[in-house]
Amino acid sequence: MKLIIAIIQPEELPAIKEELLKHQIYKFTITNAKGQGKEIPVQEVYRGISHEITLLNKVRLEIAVNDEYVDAVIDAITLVAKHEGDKGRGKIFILPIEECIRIRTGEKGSTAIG
Amino acid sequence: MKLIIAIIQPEELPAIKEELLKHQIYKFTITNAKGQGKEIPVQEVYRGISHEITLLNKVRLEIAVNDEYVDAVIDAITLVAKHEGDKGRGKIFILPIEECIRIRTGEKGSTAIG
Amino acid sequence: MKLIIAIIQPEELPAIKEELLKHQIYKFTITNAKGQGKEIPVQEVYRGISHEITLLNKVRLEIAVNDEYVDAVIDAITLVAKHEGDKGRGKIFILPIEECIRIRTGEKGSTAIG
Amino acid sequence: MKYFKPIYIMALLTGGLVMADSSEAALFTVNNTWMLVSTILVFIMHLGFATLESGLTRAKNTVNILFKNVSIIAIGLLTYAICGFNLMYPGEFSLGGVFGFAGWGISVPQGAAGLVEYADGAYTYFTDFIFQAMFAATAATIVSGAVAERVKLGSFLIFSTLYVAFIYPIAGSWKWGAGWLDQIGFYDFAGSTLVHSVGGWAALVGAVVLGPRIGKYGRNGKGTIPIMGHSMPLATIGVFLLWFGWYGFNGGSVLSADPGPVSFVFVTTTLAAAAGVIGAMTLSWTISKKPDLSMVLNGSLAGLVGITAGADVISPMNAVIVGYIAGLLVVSSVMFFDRLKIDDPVGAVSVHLTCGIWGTLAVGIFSPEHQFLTQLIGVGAYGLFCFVSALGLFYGIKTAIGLRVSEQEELGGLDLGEHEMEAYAGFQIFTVE
Amino acid sequence: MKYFKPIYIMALLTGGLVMADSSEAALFTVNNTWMLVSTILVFIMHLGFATLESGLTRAKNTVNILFKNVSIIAIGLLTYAICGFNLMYPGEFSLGGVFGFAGWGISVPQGAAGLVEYADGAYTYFTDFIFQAMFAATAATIVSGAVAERVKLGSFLIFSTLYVAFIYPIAGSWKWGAGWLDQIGFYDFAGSTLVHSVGGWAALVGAVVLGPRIGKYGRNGKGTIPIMGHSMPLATIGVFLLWFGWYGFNGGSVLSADPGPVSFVFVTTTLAAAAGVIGAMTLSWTISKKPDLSMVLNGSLAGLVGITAGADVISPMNAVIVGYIAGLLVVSSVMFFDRLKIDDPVGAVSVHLTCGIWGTLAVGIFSPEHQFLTQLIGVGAYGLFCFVSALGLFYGIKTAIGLRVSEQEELGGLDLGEHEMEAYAGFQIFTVE
Amino acid sequence: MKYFKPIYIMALLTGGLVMADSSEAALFTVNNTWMLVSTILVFIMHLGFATLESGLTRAKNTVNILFKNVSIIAIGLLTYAICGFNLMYPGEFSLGGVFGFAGWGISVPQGAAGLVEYADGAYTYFTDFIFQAMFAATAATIVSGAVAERVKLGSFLIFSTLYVAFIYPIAGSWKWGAGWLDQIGFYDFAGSTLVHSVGGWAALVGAVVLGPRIGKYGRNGKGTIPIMGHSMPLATIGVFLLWFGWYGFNGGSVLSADPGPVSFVFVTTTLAAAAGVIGAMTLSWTISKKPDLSMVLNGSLAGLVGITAGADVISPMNAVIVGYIAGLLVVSSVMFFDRLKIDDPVGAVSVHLTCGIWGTLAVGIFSPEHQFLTQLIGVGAYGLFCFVSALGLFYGIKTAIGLRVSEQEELGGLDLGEHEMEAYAGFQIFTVE
Ligand SMILES: Nc1ncnc2c1ncn2[C@@H]1O[C@H](COP(=O)(O)OP(=O)(O)O)[C@@H](O)[C@H]1O
Ligand SMILES: Nc1ncnc2c1ncn2[C@@H]1O[C@H](COP(=O)(O)OP(=O)(O)O)[C@@H](O)[C@H]1O
Ligand SMILES: Nc1ncnc2c1ncn2[C@@H]1O[C@H](COP(=O)(O)OP(=O)(O)O)[C@@H](O)[C@H]1O
Repeated sequence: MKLIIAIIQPEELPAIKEELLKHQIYKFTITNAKGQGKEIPVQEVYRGISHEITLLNKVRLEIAVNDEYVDAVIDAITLVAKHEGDKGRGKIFILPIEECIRIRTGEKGSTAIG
Repeated sequence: MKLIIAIIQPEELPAIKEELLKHQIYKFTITNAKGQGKEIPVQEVYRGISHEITLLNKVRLEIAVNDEYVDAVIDAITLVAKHEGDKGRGKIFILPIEECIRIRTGEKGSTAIG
Repeated sequence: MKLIIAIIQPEELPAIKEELLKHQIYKFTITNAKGQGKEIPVQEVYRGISHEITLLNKVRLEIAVNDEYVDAVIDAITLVAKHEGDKGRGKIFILPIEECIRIRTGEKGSTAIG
Repeated sequence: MKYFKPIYIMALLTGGLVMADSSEAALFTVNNTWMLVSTILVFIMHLGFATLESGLTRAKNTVNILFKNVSIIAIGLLTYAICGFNLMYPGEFSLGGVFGFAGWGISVPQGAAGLVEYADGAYTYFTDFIFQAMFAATAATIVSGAVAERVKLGSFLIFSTLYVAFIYPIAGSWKWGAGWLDQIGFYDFAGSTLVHSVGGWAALVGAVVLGPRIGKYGRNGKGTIPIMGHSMPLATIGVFLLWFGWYGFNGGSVLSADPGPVSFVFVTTTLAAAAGVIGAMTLSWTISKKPDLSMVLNGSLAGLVGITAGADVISPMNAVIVGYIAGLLVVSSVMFFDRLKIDDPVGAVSVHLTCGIWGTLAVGIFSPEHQFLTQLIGVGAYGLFCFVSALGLFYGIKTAIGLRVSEQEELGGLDLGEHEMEAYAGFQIFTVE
Repeated sequence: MKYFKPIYIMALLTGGLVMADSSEAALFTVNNTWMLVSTILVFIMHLGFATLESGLTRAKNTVNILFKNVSIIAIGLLTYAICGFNLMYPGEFSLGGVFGFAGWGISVPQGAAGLVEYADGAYTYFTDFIFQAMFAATAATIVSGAVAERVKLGSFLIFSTLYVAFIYPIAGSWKWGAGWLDQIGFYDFAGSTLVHSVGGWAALVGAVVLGPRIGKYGRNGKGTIPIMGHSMPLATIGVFLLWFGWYGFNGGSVLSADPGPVSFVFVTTTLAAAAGVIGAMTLSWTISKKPDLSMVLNGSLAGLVGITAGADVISPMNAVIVGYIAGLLVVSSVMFFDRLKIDDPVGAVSVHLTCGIWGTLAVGIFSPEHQFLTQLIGVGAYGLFCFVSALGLFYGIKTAIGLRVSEQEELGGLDLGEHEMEAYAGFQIFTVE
Repeated sequence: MKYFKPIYIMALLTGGLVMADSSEAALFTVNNTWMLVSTILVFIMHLGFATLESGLTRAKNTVNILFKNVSIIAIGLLTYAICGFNLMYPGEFSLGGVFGFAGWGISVPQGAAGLVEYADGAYTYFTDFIFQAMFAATAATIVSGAVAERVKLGSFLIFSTLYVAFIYPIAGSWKWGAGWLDQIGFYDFAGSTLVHSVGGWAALVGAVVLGPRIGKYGRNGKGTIPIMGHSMPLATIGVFLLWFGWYGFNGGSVLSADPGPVSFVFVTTTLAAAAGVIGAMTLSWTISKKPDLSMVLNGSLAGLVGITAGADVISPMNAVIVGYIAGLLVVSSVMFFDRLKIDDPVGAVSVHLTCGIWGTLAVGIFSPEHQFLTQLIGVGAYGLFCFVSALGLFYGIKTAIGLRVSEQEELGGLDLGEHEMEAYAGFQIFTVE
């Protein structure tokens, strides 16, 4: 089992959700995040002072899947979010999960994940 | 050392906190999350349009513990949050931690975790 | 590759950012978190009732790095955030990353991380 | 020269405006204009209540509170037109100073009778109606704060409709309608008792019947836990708007623009409000060691409610004392009701009932023309009538359709439960604790 | 005795104030004072619009909406001083009741001519100008809500400037300026058509020309998806302030403080607003099964817009009917335009155009002195003129510099795109869905 | 006919109201009523300040700012009753036009003397007091914005109390109390200098003595970093309410309802505010390339402060120029003070001091009856007096109990530090950067 953590652009979430659904993946958790990377910084102006904001709004997507689904998730995300030449589209990290428990039933392991 | 990530219902946090305390576990970190799972979607109505919201409010609980505490945490959470028959009670994921550092002292390893 | 998760005090982020930059580390993701630990609880007063708040504001910093950078990150964070004697300065957890993908290019592995 | 829009009905209405001389017309016009300005000021108090109440409660119940406040004013105005006005000012009582009814609907006296003669050249029939109508909805709005975050929307709307359509005007007729309390010399200038306590009693009954919000008085008996309001700016906006509107509430209750009394009332009202702030500040700062904004906000309202009964008969200096004591009282009262485990999220009972009683009694203390005992009788009579009525209504509704939302709905918030809507779409709000 | 600040120009201005007797002076003064109070009330409606519109849209576009609202009032006031006032009240028409222009700038009639004689002792030239100027900006503000969240700032400001400087006053002159519609007996007391529909038509054209916001009518034809406003408290503040200001809008349109008509207008206005709330509540609760705050808020505005044309000629009882129907209409209209996939984020078209038309026609139904047909002609004439003008302006601007922001800017929000600023710095706001 | 509530003291008060004829009574009544309406309008400016200041600062300091604003008005009103009024309008000066004191407390002149004769039939003693009292607190409130987010609550309250109780009224007596500056012909209609600059000087001194907020002028000299306000809607509400209240501030300063001057003042005030918006918009848009809402908001206030000194003596056309220049000035001034590393979170110094000086001098430029040099002397005299007084007070308090909160408290926010409370409980707010 793997935990896939993807840092994506907020506006791409709806499309990614749709893409994931095509692979029968519809369970996930998101949090609101801010990220700093190589993206072009946003300019902000306030009271005559202009300022570069490098911490930009991101969505942090967490999907726990059984191993055979990992590629599908990666494909779905990259398909939507890939824009040639545009920096700052985000990253995906794959982490190992040792155990997964469905809270409702106490059920464990690979069947509990979905 | 393990990192226990639990996605729970927001209103269950106070009870879970109390249960964890019984096992002497009182250090944790939470973030505000939204999750999509198999739970009954919430209906929203706005200006004559009714709409199903599938991304529901969740709390993401992170608890780093030494291996011997893992079961206690799982038990505490499932005890409180388990409701027979009700979908969408959340998941627990157990991930391996390779190292843990107490920032204040620089102390490392299993004693730093608590 | 490792995922470094650090729970820090919000006000220390700017200094930590500067310190990390000295080691050429400038890509990271943060989320707003609340943590409970051994820190002195904050007192709150509202309508004649005084109350202890134990869930305090924290920032959750996530930095994915190649193995050789791990120590630099730990050093940068502890350098800034270390205050002798003051409880509740936070923790750092190191988790293994199995794979990393740059969404924009689909590039994988250790070069994708930076 | 600019062109004037013809106003047909105007001719009809002003047809009656034949006065001894035009200077009487001028005085009539300015009196009437001031009453209308006061009407607008009382109107905006409803926004004050809406923002104060939503600011002092949680974000998950905001839509519900706003909805209640918008509905109540509409219901209050319409029912007052249907029967309230004629219950409150029946002209003649059919039941010896206790109950009278002048008929359904608003009936315009024809010609001069409805205009200049109606109130000795102070204002027209329409002005009288609309000024009084704005007051009516206030009583129900006061209740809304005390029962917030747990009452069923439908049940509350039914309660409000009945309370504002019948209880408030009947009670009001005893004094302002020239009923029995007026006859024995009871005095309540602008409504410390007739408006604020009448609302406050129902608020108290509502809070008791409903019981406290989940978590307020501790899980496992862990003591009282504060449930913070979600927006102090909203609460502050509310208090300033209420204070602002109070100049119409009290100033308009002079029932003319007579310079002496109106300006006098402005001074007493202002100083009492200011003293209420200081009173609440000193006591809450002393007790809690920290200056509590929510208490100071309540303090100014306390001062205002306190001076309302005697704004025209209490000297400026004494108004400061009345306001200061009201400020102390509201803080003590909030803590007292918390000790009794009566959960009143916005302090409505403490502000409107406690200080309403205080203000009414203060007239007996600080005004030589009035008697403490008569004031006490009035307070008691209103207390009894309102308490019993509110209890009857709340229990009736509870039995018939239930009063309180389910535990799950309360935890998730009434906005989703009752309205399937969020007050702050997009904002991240932590719903734990 | 206190010292008075000398006011030099006062002598100059009041030099003309030689009246038959001082009682005329008193009546003049109270009339003028009421008109000025009404001016202030109309002014605060602009804050009402600003808060309503920003409350009903998303947090990422808030700075943009506030900026537009602050700019529009400034532009509206200045252009009205430059040419609007003299286009709207030309005195004589150069083009048979359709177009007239009394010259650039505001020109103060000297002495008594600009004061007491100016309007038969009802108000001064300056009062006339400032009261009318406050109305002018309203029309443009109405548009702002309908085109929100996707229109380019610069393009919108150009449109507003032209619309408020030329179209609104020319259209207004047909009736209030004593033009052709006035001559055939068309009636519009305070502007259901002249202000609200004039704004509403441009709002409709703007919404159509711009097209819907991304995501409103479903990706892949998934049906209509609600885009929730980000702050119901802000929206509620807006509605209460609009209602509050409406007492000046309608009450001031009596153009004097005459007690009969002004108090009559207060009653009809209030009851229509209250009935609008109930109308919208009943219909939306029935249809959606849940009580929708945003609809109820629109309902009160619907009632207000509906009664505006006939507030002085429709009886209180009929005002309730007019308001109630307006409340039903606004809910139906919002759903109707959604079905047509015309995206109006705040319901400006439904409130101001639909109910503006209804209110104008209602005069023909409920007032015996007015004819339905004449009212219909007026509605049609304004519709044609405004529709064509707005279409011309919007297309002209679209061709010249474009109307709509880029898709990326729309997704990221106009606050960052147009202003490089955030409305709620520090707050966590989810920008997904 | 409805029943009237008896108002006992009224008889007492109006006992003196024996006038030549009733038309004088009518004029007296309308004048007095307008002054009272103006009083209410000035009152609501305090909500304007509260919302503007909290909107332009960070969420973590909101409770603190609101608390200060609620306290200041209470303190201001009470100290004005205790000594301010009698310091400002001493009647006779004991120290040649510089200092006079008419005794403690407010003393009601008996009968007609306190009513009709008090101000030649323009308003009563009570009206005079309450109108002036509302002005008093303004000066202290201005300071509150400039020292926000770092000043200790207690220290600020002590400063405000002393400043508003003594410095403001003594300074005011020089002109409005008929003191030496009045005698040499200095002119300040409604207080560009007497209110706004007096507050502005203390704001400047406070900002300098306290030093900038942590992080404002860059860690490691990284240049100026904007610290964004947390709520643009709140700031916008504040500006509209201030503009709204300004009609009472300027309109009421006519000290009667005289139609000519009051309507004239409405026109100049309105046009200057609108021009201020355009002025700030053009300059800030040019400099920053993006339209900055916070600057435009300040622009309207700049126009208002600018016209305040000469609202009755500057023609409408020139009022546009005065307002426009004020709009340019406020933007330049904000940037200028940032260059000097004087940190003024809300731009209080730029709005109230810079534009207050400009407005006062503008009287010397645009009004033929007044001399530039006299105006300059006035500006200088007030500057010196206020600067020195404020410096003395701030240093005294700094020495005695300290002025600034600890670094840790500043980082964590004054809401937790000074009040142990949050302004937005439940909301997720990022406290980094
Ligand atoms: N090593 C990393 N650790 C944590 N977050 C990262 C890392 N690299 C990128 N991110 C996240 O991804 C976002 C985009 O990253 P960036 O490297 O600029 O994209 P790209 O690779 O397309 O240039 C960042 O804002 C940050 O939130
Ligand atoms: N595979 C997963 N990856 C990430 N989050 C998940 C996953 N499965 C469930 N969740 C989280 O848990 C919540 C409840 O999950 P769900 O599967 O509906 O519960 P149940 O198993 O009780 O039916 C979801 O809203 C989501 O936040
Ligand atoms: N075992 C843990 N699991 C998750 N979060 C933790 C853990 N220990 C500490 N934290 C986080 O770190 C913060 C500070 O921890 P604490 O243990 O009080 O610090 P210290 O070790 O300096 O006393 C807590 O508020 C919490 O957010």
